[in-house]
Formats: sequence, structure tokens, C-alpha cells
Amino acid sequence: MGKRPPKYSAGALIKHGLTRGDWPRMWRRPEMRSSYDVVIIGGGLHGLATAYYLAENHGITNVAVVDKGYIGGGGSGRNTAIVRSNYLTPEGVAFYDRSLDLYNTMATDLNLNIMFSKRGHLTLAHTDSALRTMHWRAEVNKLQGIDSSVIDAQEVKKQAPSLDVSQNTRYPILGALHHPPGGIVRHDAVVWGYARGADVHDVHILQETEVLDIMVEGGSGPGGKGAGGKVTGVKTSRGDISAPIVVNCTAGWASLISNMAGVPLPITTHPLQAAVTEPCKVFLPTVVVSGSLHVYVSQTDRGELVFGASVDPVGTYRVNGTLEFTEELAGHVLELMPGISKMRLLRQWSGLCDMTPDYSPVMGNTPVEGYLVDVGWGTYGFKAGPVAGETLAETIATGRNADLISAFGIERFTEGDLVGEKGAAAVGH
Amino acid sequence: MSNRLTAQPGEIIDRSTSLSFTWNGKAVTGHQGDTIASAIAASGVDVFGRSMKYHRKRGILTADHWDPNLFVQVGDEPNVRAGSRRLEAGMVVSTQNVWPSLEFDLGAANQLVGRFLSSGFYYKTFMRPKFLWPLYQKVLKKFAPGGRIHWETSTHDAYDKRYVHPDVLVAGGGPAGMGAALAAADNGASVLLVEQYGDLGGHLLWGDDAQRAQGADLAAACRAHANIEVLVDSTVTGRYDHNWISVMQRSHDIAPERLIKARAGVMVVAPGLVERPYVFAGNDTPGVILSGAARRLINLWAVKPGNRAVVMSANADGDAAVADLERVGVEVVAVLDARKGESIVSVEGKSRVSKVALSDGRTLNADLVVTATGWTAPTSLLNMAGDRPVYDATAARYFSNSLPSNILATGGITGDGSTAELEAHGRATGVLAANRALRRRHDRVAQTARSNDPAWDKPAEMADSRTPLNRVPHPECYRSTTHGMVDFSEDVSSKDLIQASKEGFDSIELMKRYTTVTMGPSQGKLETVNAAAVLAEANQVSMAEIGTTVWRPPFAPITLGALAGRIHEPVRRSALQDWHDAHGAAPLLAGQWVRPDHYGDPMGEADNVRNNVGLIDVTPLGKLDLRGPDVSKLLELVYVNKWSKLDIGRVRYGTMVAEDGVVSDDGVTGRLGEYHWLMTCTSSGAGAVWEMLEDWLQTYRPEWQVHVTAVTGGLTSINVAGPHSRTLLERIVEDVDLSADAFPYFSVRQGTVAGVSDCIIWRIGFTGELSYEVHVPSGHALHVWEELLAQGEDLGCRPFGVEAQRILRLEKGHYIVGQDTDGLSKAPTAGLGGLVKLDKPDTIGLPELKAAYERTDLPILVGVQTDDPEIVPEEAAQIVDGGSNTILGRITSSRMSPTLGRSVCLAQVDPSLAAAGSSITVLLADGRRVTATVQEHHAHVDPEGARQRV
Amino acid sequence: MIVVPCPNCGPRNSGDLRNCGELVPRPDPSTASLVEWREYLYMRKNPADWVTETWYCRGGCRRYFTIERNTATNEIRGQEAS
Amino acid sequence: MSIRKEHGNVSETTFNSPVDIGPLSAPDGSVTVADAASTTKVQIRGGADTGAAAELGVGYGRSQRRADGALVCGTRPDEWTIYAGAGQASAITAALSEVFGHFQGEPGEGFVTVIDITHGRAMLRISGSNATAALNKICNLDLSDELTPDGAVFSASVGNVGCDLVRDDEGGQTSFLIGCERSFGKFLFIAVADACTEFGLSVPHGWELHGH
Repeated sequence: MGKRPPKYSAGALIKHGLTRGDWPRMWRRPEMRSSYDVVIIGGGLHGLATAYYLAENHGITNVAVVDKGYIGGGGSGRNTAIVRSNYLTPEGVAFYDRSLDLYNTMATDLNLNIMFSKRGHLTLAHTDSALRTMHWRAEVNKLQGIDSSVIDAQEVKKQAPSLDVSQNTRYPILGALHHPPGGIVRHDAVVWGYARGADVHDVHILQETEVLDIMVEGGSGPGGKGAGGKVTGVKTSRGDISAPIVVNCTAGWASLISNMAGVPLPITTHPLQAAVTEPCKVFLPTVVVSGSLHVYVSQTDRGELVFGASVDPVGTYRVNGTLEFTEELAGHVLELMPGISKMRLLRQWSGLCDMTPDYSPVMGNTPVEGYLVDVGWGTYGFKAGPVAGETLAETIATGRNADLISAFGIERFTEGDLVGEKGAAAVGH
Repeated sequence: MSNRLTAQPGEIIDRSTSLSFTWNGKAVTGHQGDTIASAIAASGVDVFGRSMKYHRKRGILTADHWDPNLFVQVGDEPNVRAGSRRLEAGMVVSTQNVWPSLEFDLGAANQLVGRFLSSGFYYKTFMRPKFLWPLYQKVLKKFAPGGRIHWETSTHDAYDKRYVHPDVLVAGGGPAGMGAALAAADNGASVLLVEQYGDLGGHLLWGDDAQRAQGADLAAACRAHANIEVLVDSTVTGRYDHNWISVMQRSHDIAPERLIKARAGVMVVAPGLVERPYVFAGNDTPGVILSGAARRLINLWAVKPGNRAVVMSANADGDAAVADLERVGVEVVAVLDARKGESIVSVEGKSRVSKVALSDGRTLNADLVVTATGWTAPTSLLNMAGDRPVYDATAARYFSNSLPSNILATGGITGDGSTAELEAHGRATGVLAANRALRRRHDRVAQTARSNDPAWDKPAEMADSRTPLNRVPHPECYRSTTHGMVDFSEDVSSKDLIQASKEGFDSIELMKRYTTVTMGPSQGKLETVNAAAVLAEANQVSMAEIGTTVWRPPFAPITLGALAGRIHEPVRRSALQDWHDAHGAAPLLAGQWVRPDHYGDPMGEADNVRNNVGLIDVTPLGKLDLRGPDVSKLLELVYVNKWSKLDIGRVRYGTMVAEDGVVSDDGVTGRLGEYHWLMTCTSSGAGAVWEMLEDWLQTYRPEWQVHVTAVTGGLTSINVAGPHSRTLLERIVEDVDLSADAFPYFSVRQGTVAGVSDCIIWRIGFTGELSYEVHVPSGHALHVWEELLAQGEDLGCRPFGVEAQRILRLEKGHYIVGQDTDGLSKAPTAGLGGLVKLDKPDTIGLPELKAAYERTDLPILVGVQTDDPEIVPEEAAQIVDGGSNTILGRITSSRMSPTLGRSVCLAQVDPSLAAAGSSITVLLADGRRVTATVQEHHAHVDPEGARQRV
Repeated sequence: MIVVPCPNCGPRNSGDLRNCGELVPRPDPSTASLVEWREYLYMRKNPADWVTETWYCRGGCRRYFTIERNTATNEIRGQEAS
Repeated sequence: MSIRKEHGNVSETTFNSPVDIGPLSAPDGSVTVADAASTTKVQIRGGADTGAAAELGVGYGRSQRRADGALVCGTRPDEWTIYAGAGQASAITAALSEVFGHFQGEPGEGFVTVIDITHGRAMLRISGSNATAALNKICNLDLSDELTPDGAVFSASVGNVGCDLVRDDEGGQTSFLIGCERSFGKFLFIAVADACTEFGLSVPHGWELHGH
């Protein structure tokens, strides 16, 4: 095990301020080995969390996390940083609730302030049927001990005064699902925290290392890949690595990586766009989501409004962003908050989402021995990062899928047992 | 104390005007042509605001749109760029980000502890004790920069949009851009020329006499050219795939901002260059300005920027600034030539520069420091087109690398030159742009059905034979021997960046995320190159190895109002909706339709249908006219049940599933003639069903002869329901025998209703009563509706709304797709048992249907009644396993039944609970657990259907 | 807003059309195994490369047609640069 | 019963439009928006093998005005629409039966169907020197003379409503006929009139666009 880095604290800050000393690196740039016990493809939140929990919970430290770019450069750095657990299905609720638990203690667990702002989360209902779905979610949530309830328009106004709750609008606000434990997190910090935590255990974080192929032998497909095969390692842009276990944590690129192992996925890749305004004095205290209007919005402590929407309808790997996203977004935000039309959109960006038919992930072992997936996260990957890492690490360590992910196995697509999260998921942030 | 100079030869202010406004409550005047900043500076103000983190005093830096220190509040508009916003009379201008005042700001205390607030400090603290973190957060929030949005009183103003299709769009109205526009227009292209500032001319506007004259001539030629539309005070804000280009037009009569969406054949990018600040200790002190700022202040607005100046110059623009300063009487106490390695080390001063330390060891008294240390090429629009710029160490700036054929660059971002050379390069670019654009236009015209064939020959492809502009050598001067501000809007210093790199944030993107450098309102226009230079220094590599961050749209921020524009959210209205409005109907927005929810008493309306007769407007019901010999084959394919043997004059209920077996839509379809059918489907599903039918007919069964026509709005659908419905219709239907024998349940007839021919009447019963659905050609629908009410007055005929219909259908146990079924509900769940035919050769979703009927674990839809009849469980109330929290189903629909005087429900339950008589536990929203009993039928009222078959 | 070349209408903004995704051949439902059927329902190649896909010209001619589009660049075959 | 006799057949011309407002014009006459919902609209469907194209004389995307004043439009690759004055649906349908014989959906080589869609479609006309500029605010197609000459037939979104359009100049003045599903008619009129306000047209109370 590596040397513990100096702890971060107010005292340490003062000491460094006075001595003008340098802080050590949060993670190192190690030399790549020729073999590891586990190779995790994708240096985002999921990959790094998996590596951290492998080391921290299971003592498995001969692990490499490889990324073709820099860590956190994919969806982990491009999402809108909302966390919550008020899902629709019992499987979803249990899973995300564990994730929220981990977020709650993360700052102390990782000794890095991830700036969790537990500010509450409102999912607005503009129609009777949306209100019915909110009730459904609230009831399922309550049964699992999740703080979640339906509130009326006047209560919505108290939670977020800038919302227009008058009833003669095109999309009147009839009520909302209110979820007090939800909130926003400084997303990059989570990535850095896990990277630093994994690095402490000598996990190798290999940036600018692109996986070119996954080596499989004995499979039924071309080149010995595919079902029945066994993983032997990966080829990378910096040379080959032999490893008995290879994990795919590559989100939008999941299909491309999985095809290397001969394991097809029920995934299409769509951009998910987001945008941020210039800062202004804080006026929006909570996270606001409208499924009917395809928008979610929160205001950072820096005063910027951060917006997201549903994924683009046309699948593509292109992350240029579109103008119509910003137009529709602005139109819908102003339906909700007509008073903010003078705020300016500062920047738009997009990330890639690995969408599944039932808006639920594909996790765990696959028909290729030693090849595991943690994909299909669609627009939910950030919320799930900690628990995905924890359960995937458990799955790797024990060899069998962890209980919390038993509903998310790849076999459900051949057995026809899809997860029912789609109903609540049109824009679920 | 006024800093306004005597008249300057190139000034753009109109001294005959006087515009009064206020600055932090004090009355100030300026002239037409002033920016907010120039007018305030002319009045003698040095300090315009405070910096974000340390609340240091800040003054003019660049005096243009990108000036990070000139963000002000104007009335209810925050974050106004005082450096470019034209002054208007009556503006109420104030500082942002200060408390309590600009002069005395408590936030400035942060300067004292600045050494502890290095980049990312917040990640390293406030973790313990945990309960204090929310309090820290409140403090952090107080430091949010920016102005105040007046959300309480502001409204969404009349913004606006417009589409344009120019052959060539030119971004930038300097000499190169104007040259390009003129040449493209001369060569037959339609041109949209977009200039960010108030007038065409670019840097020529603040140049010498000859430059100004050249600029004026070019501008006049552009404005006079029939093929050129000129937009000033407008910005090209984004370039998206296939040259979809956004332009923000300001200062239009009808809107504060207008979004113009252009599909351009070719875009010519000619934004000129952005001057770069120099990094040294105190470089953000008021009085430290860039050479461009000095020249603009003096030449455009006749504002004297200071009295004793030190100038550091690395280029001709810096030299020109020295000349300008001396011309207007500023004492230039030292000129440091950066080309010889001379530089500024640091400045001192709080509200204004007072002392300047030079690299030769001297310290001079001065109140003005002017730097001219090079350029940033604002390549944003090129980045958006896929270009990744490459650093040229000789010219000390970035140049584009590879551009798609529909993007061309010219002017300063491609190289250096005299006005004539820039214009010439622009003109050559314009000729090439016209050639490419006209070739595209020719293709477009030829491929478009509505156009005539092009009446002109497609031009031959022209090679790019432009003579490149020179790249004049420029010293690489980014940072002095001291540390200073790199990102002025984010308060990020070169020291912060070096520390970040040492902590592992050693790629430009990670460094950006950790330190927030380049993330502020100018999005890196001023900071990117200096940040890359500092990172290169920290990593001890060359600039070329660092790369740059990706510049994302928009090029300049856009108001949400402009992006939204005028909001077009269509609403669909039936031909009777005006009548409903006039008769007190509560409107219900259902998808795009507005419908009558009720007319004041939904329970009474339902009751009236059970006892007398009611009318409901059900026009939103999706309706498709199907004609042809193969319609029955199509119906066999898209419905789960049998259709081949439906007789003429009969209607049948059908359910559709998707290929995955999940219930997708339902409705009744009737056979009007041998080859003529009318299909109905759900209101929300109508569009999808139509597209699905077309897909099958076009893609998979092109040999079938079927024509599908959507007739939803063309037929106004009136359901006449209740025991007196036949009596009523007999009074106004002329040519149809309505007797029970002649017109039995589930039949269709065509006839004349209230004198209106070509009506379709079918006898069906969603409400469970004797009822007829009359489809009337919509131009005559109001007449028929009013006749029905008039003729039915003695029968108690009254309209009823959607809520009464919901009650009635639930009493009758009819399920609603999407409410009583969900995204996983397959045919067995909906209880379609007897209906589904699995022995067809093909039906959509057939393999999944077969598989579903093999299963015994799918939930089942059942009728449910609570044991306490007064309790109406909420829709979505969960059905649980006794006292445990295991979910075994949910209530999907519930209402109090006026007919039965008790609550009635539909529910999806686990198959173990589906048998009639099963007792179930329902968890109410208030936490109570109540028992209920599963019924034998979905229908609570008249399960045998006797009432509708009379 | 990319431009999609409708074979009937000519170049149109993609927002005027509906993208129906990767072209996946439909197995014969009377003979296909459930596994084959579910591959048709759910499994996609999803390449970052050329893909044949279906579009519906919703706002124009109301015809379904296929084109080849490169999902890495949004380039469409037979159409000039993106 | 005597009630039946009171009705008599309702004439095709006593037609209620979704837009009960007279034409709106800019004071300088540069743009006018007028309801035209009562226009007779008869739709003919038939593939290329049916000879309908040859008979009707226009291909997809183009239109032709017949001697009797009816406008024959190639609205889809296998679909035509005839626009004529109010109340002519029966006459036009009868005339078409002469040409095509049966057309209610009977099988055959020349599978042709005809349907009166007058009631199913709202319609308006926008005309004047600023008509193109106004329409281009809410319709994304290139409406220049070269791409959209007089006689051009096309479908497009106008103010987010799916519409069938014809450029149908009158007396040398640019003019477009715009049809949409009837239930969208009022909204379409409001959206088009709103787009014309830039050119001086004022909108009466109750006909303003929601949203600002």
C-alpha cells in the first residue's frame, strides 16, 4: 500500500498557506505493468469508484484503470450533477438509495469535499397523468423508507418562488414530487476523490491509454470471442496487458468496447446536452425537473443556472451540441420561470449516453468469463456512480452478481424481463 | 473631473446629444455613440467593479465586449457588458458583486486571507464537522458573482426569430470580412454580413486617417450592394453541423434580441483578433489596460485614459498606442520594447496604478500602464466546425489546422497584413466562398421537388489558390517574472495554475475544471493562451504540446429570451371548443388538445347520462380513413384480434401491441363499405398509429392496396349517450333506421343528421349506456351539436365533460391504455384473453404475445372495490402484502361512483390476488392500510352489458 | 440541426423528419425463435461509423427511406461535407 | 313527426371556419392574412402506375391552375389535392369519377381513391410584398424565388404546425396558401398573424400569441 497523502483539512490549508508549500499530486502517473488482476476500461466515475472499492473493501489492488483521455473527461465531467433516489421501481429505489448513502458520507470517506448540496428535488407535474406517476413514485418510495411525497402547487411555490404556478399557462404546474434528500454535487470532485482514494492503494490510473482490443479465447464467435469465451487481457495504445478480468465502464462508447469482446449490447448512443448561464445572485434554492417540458434546472452556489434535457432523438457519437437544444430549453425554462428571460446562456456542451430499451443499466457478468459490464447508464450514471462501483467491486471479488444489481443483468434482454423504470424516466433528473 | 478630450478625428460620439443616466445612483451624462463604459470613464471614474473572489477593485481592461471588469447591472438586466453596450438615456447602471458598496466592500477581506484561498481550496476543507457544511455553503453562496435577476417582476419580452438561407455568411465586418462579402456578392452569391459592434470597419475604426477612410469606403460599398444584407450589433454565436449558424441580432425595432438561424452554403470566418493581457503582479489594478483599449478610448470616444503612462509594446499596435497617447497629451514616461526583452515586473496601487516596477530595475510613478503583448485568435467558430488550432511559436498564436469545405477563414485569424492585404485576402476568400456556395445552391435547387430546374449552369469547382497572409514574427511574452492574474473574471492567477498542475491537474482540461480558469463569462477569449502558456511552463513542455481547451457555443452569451423567441406551443381545438368555452366548460389540456373537463358538475353530468341523455365532444379521438382491398389484411397485422370477417356495417374493438408485446393503443374500427373502413385510436396515440400504418404499407407490405387518410379534425365526434339517446337521434336523423334490430350494438351506419349529410354514426358504449357516436363533417358540427341540444331539451339532454366520461367508463370497467396499463403491460395484463388470436401468420409482436401467454407471473388488471365504500384510494396507491411493505400491485384508476354510491377501482395485481373475491390490502397516501375485494368483472355497473344493448 | 436529403423533397432540416434508428431486418414472426426475436427488438450494432438507418419524412412527403450516415461525423453519403 | 322536415340539407357553403375573423392587413398593404378554410379541398391518392399523375398534369411539388379556376397540387409523391372555391366538392368528385371510374378503394391496377378533405383542413392565405419575409420567421424552408417559385407545393412546419403550402401568387403579388389539420387552424392563424406584426400588421384582442 502506498503512503497516505497528507490529509485535507482547514488546518492543513492554513499550514500550506503560511509555508507556501506545494500540495502533493492527488494521483500519480505510474508506469504501466504488463499484467494486472483487474483492468477497468474507462477512467470516469464508475471505473474509478470500482477500482477504489476493489481496493478499499476487498483488498484487490493490482488494478489498472485505463482511459483514452484524462480522467473524468466523459460523462462524469459533463453531467448536471444531480443526485436523488426517488425512482419508480423497487429495484431502482434500493439501488439509488444506497448510492445516495454513499454520497452522504463521501466527503469524509474520501477526505475531499465534494460539495454535496442537499437542497431538495422537485419533479413537476403538468398533467393528471404526470401527477399520477408522481403519486406512484411517492408511494413506492415511502414503502422503502425514502423521503418523497407529492405536494401541491402552492407548496411548490414555497420551495421555488421563481416558478410560475398560475393555472392559466400552457403547462400549468399541478403539483410535484418533492424529494428533500436530493441535491447537487460538485461532479468533478467525486472523480478526483475516487482517483485519489484508489491511488493511495497503488491502483494504477493510466491516462491517455486507449484500449484497442479485448483478448478473449475459447468463445463461440469469430476469433474465439463471444459467449463461452474467457478474457485474457487487453491491447492498448501503450502495449498489451494481460488480465483475467476486464471491466467495461465506458458509457457512451460501451458498444464499441463490448464488440471487442464479442458481446453485443442492447444500447444506442445518444448525446445528452446541458448548458449553463452566466452567474447571477442565487434565487433558485432547489432542483427543479419537468418531465413534460423536458428540462431540469438547478443553480450552483456560484450563481449559474445549470440546465439539462432529455437525450437527443438522433443517435450519434458527435458531441458538438445543437442549437435547437438551447432554443427548446430556453422556451421550456421560461414557461416555468417567465421572469428570467434576461439571463444569458454562457456555454453548452454534451456527453454521450448509452441508452437501453428500459432505461436501466446492464451490469455484472456476461457470457464471456472475466468480462464484466457496467453500462447502459443512459442519463443516470452520475447518481449511480458510487453504488455501481461498490456493487461491481463486490461482483468481481465474489464472482457472482451482487444482490442489488440482480435485476440489471444482461440476460434480461433474452429472457424478456425488462425493468419498468422507463415509465418514470422520460426526463427523470 | 471629466476625462473627455477635445474632438478627435475618428470619434463616433455625437457631441450634440446628451444622454442622462445614473451610475450607482449618481447622475451622469454621455453622448450618442458612447458605450456605457466610455461614458462612465469620461466622467472620471476609474473603478467599475470588484473581482469575483478577492473583491479587488477593477477598472477598464479592454474596453470592448470581452472586458471582464465591465459587467454591470442595467435596470433589471444583469451582467451587461458595459464595454460594448451602447449608452441609452435613462439607463440605471450599477456595480455588481459588491456589498455594501463599490468603495467599501466587505468581501475585500478575502484579500487578507488570499494565501489560504488558492485554487480548489474548498475541496480540501469544510468536511468536518459535517453539520457545519450547510452553514459554510450559505457563506459561499453569498459570494456568487454576477448581477441580480429580477424574476419577481420581469416577464418574457417580445423576443423574435427568423430563418435565413444565405449562400455566404460572413462573420466579422473588418477589412477582410467586408472584402469577402463584396467579392462573394459580386460573384452572384447572396451574402449575410454580420458585425459584432455598432458599425462596420473593425480595427480600422480606431486607426489612422487612411485606415478610417478605407473602412468607410468598404462599409459604404457593402451597404449599397443588392446582394448583401448587413447586420451590425449582431454576433455569430454558433456554428453547428451542416452549417447551421446562429446569429444574435441586437438593436432591432421589434425585439431586444433576435435569434437568426441561417443555413449558409459557406461561412467565412473573419472575427479579427482579441488582444491578450500580460501576466504580472498587479496586472488587474485599475489603470492597467491593453493597447486596444487605449486606442478605442481615445479615438472612438475621446476619453483620456490617464496622465502618466508606461507602455509595454511587442508590436505595431502598441507603438500606435504610444503615438495616440502622446497626441492627446498623456505623458509617456517609459516605453518598454518587449521585442528587446524589456518588460513590466509589477505595479502598485489600489484604486489606480501609482507605481510601476520595470525589468531594468527602475520604479516609476505612473497612473496608466498600457500593454501590447500579442493576440488570441478567437477561433471558436472554427472549433465548432471541427478545427483544432495549432500553436505557431514564431507568431506566438494559434492558427486553424483543417476546415471543412463549407468554412473559410480570412483576416487576422489567418495572418497579418496591411489593410490592403487583409482586404485582398478577404476578396479572394469571398470569390472562393461564392464558388462553393453556388455549387451547393445548384445542387439544392436541382434536388428540391418544389423548385424548377436550375436555369443556370453549375459553376466548375474552383481550387483554393489564395495567397496566404504573412505570419509576422511576434515575441512570446506571456508572463513576467512575477505572478499575476490570468483569468480576471474568475480571479485565477498564474500561481494557482502552477499549483494545480503540481497537484496532478496537468492537462489543460483538468486544470480548467480544477481552477475554473477560462470558465467565466468571456469563456477564455482573453485567458486561454496565457493559461496554456503557464501550464506549459509548469509542465516544462512547449506550448504546442499543451493543446487548447475546446471552445463551445455560444461565441458570446445569449439571453434565454432570445433563444426561446416567441413561444409556439400549438393548441388543438375541436369545432365545438368555442361553444364549450362560451358555456362555462372548465378547460382541460390533454396533450395538444384543449377539452371541456366539465361544465360545473361532473358527478351530475355522469348521473344525467345514466338517467337521461348526454352529449360529449370526443373529437380528439384519433380517426383514420382506410380504403382499399387490403385493409382487412392490414387490420389483421396491427391488431391482436381477428378482422378478416367483419361485415359491412359492423364495428369491432381492437387492441394494438408493439413488437415487444406491450399494449400500445386501442380503439374501435368499423367497416363502412366493401373497401372503406374508419379506424379510431387514442387521442395521444393517433399520430404514432398513422405513422406505424404507413411504415407497414411502405416498408414491409408495399404490394398491399390501402390508402390511409387522417380525418381526426375533419370529423367532429359527438357521443350521444344515455337511455334517451335513441329517442333523441330519431328526431334528427333522416335516413337511418335506428331501431335496435336494424341498428344493433357495435354497428355503423352513414346518414344525414340534422340535415347534414355524410355523417357516420356508430353504436358503441364507452359509457356503458345505450349510445351513439356521431361523426359530423366539422364545418357543420356546431349546427348538429346545437340541434341535438335543442331537440333533446325535453329529454334532459345536457353536455358532459371528460371527468364525467372518466367516471362512467370506470363504472363500466373500460381500461385506458397508458393509465391502467404501463410501459411493461403485455396483452395478458390487460385481460385481453379471449380477444387475442395467436394462430395468425403475422401480427405485430406475435412471438412476444405467445411468450406472454405462456407466463403465469404477469400482473393482471382487475376490478376492485374497497370494503369501506366511502374510501376512494388514490390512483397509484400501492397494493401491499398485508402489514408488510412488499408490493403486490397498485390501483390504476379510482373514482366515487354516482351510480353505485360507492368507490370503484381498477387495479393491476399480482396473479396470486387476481381471483374474484380475493381480499387485498391497499396502502393509502395517508398511511392507512385498508382492505378491498377483487371483483369478478372489470365492470362495476352492468357487467352483462344489458343497458347498452337495448 | 443536420440536413437530411429526402429522396423526394430534397435536403430538409432533420427536425422536419423522424429518425427511426438503425435498420434491423425483421425476422419472420412465425418461425423466429424468441432469442432471435429479442435480438431484433433490443440488440444494436451502434457503431461509431457508417450506419444504414431509416428516416420518416414527417413534415414533408411522409415517406420512409434509408440513408447512410456516419455516426462519428454526422456525414451523410452523397451529401457534401458536414 | 314533423321535426325531420325542418332540417333539409345543410348547404356546403354554410361552413363554420375555425377562424372567425376577417382578413388582417398591414396599413401599408405589405402583408395580408386571410382565412380560406372554406376552400374546397379534394384529395386524390394513386401510385405512379395509375396514370393519375398524367391525368392531373402535375408532379410532386408543383401545381397548375385549371381553366375552371381550380388549383391542382402535387402534394405528395402519390397524392394530389385540388383546391377550389367553396362548395365545389361534390362537383369535383363527380368529375373525377368520370376520369377514374371507381375510387372508393376498389381493387385494381389503377388503384385510386378520392376523399373530400374540406372539413379536415383549415386554410389561410398570406400575401403581399412582405409575405415571404413574414413566413420565413416561422417556417424554416428557403422560400426564395429560386427554391420556392410561384406554383411550388410543399409541406413544412409553420409555427410548429405541420402544414401543406402552395405558393400561389395573385396579380403579381407573392402569396401563399397554407393548410393544416383543422383543429390547429386557429393557432396557425394566430402564429402567422403574429409573424406579420413586424411588418405593421396589428392583431386584435384575443388573437395574440401566447407566451410573451
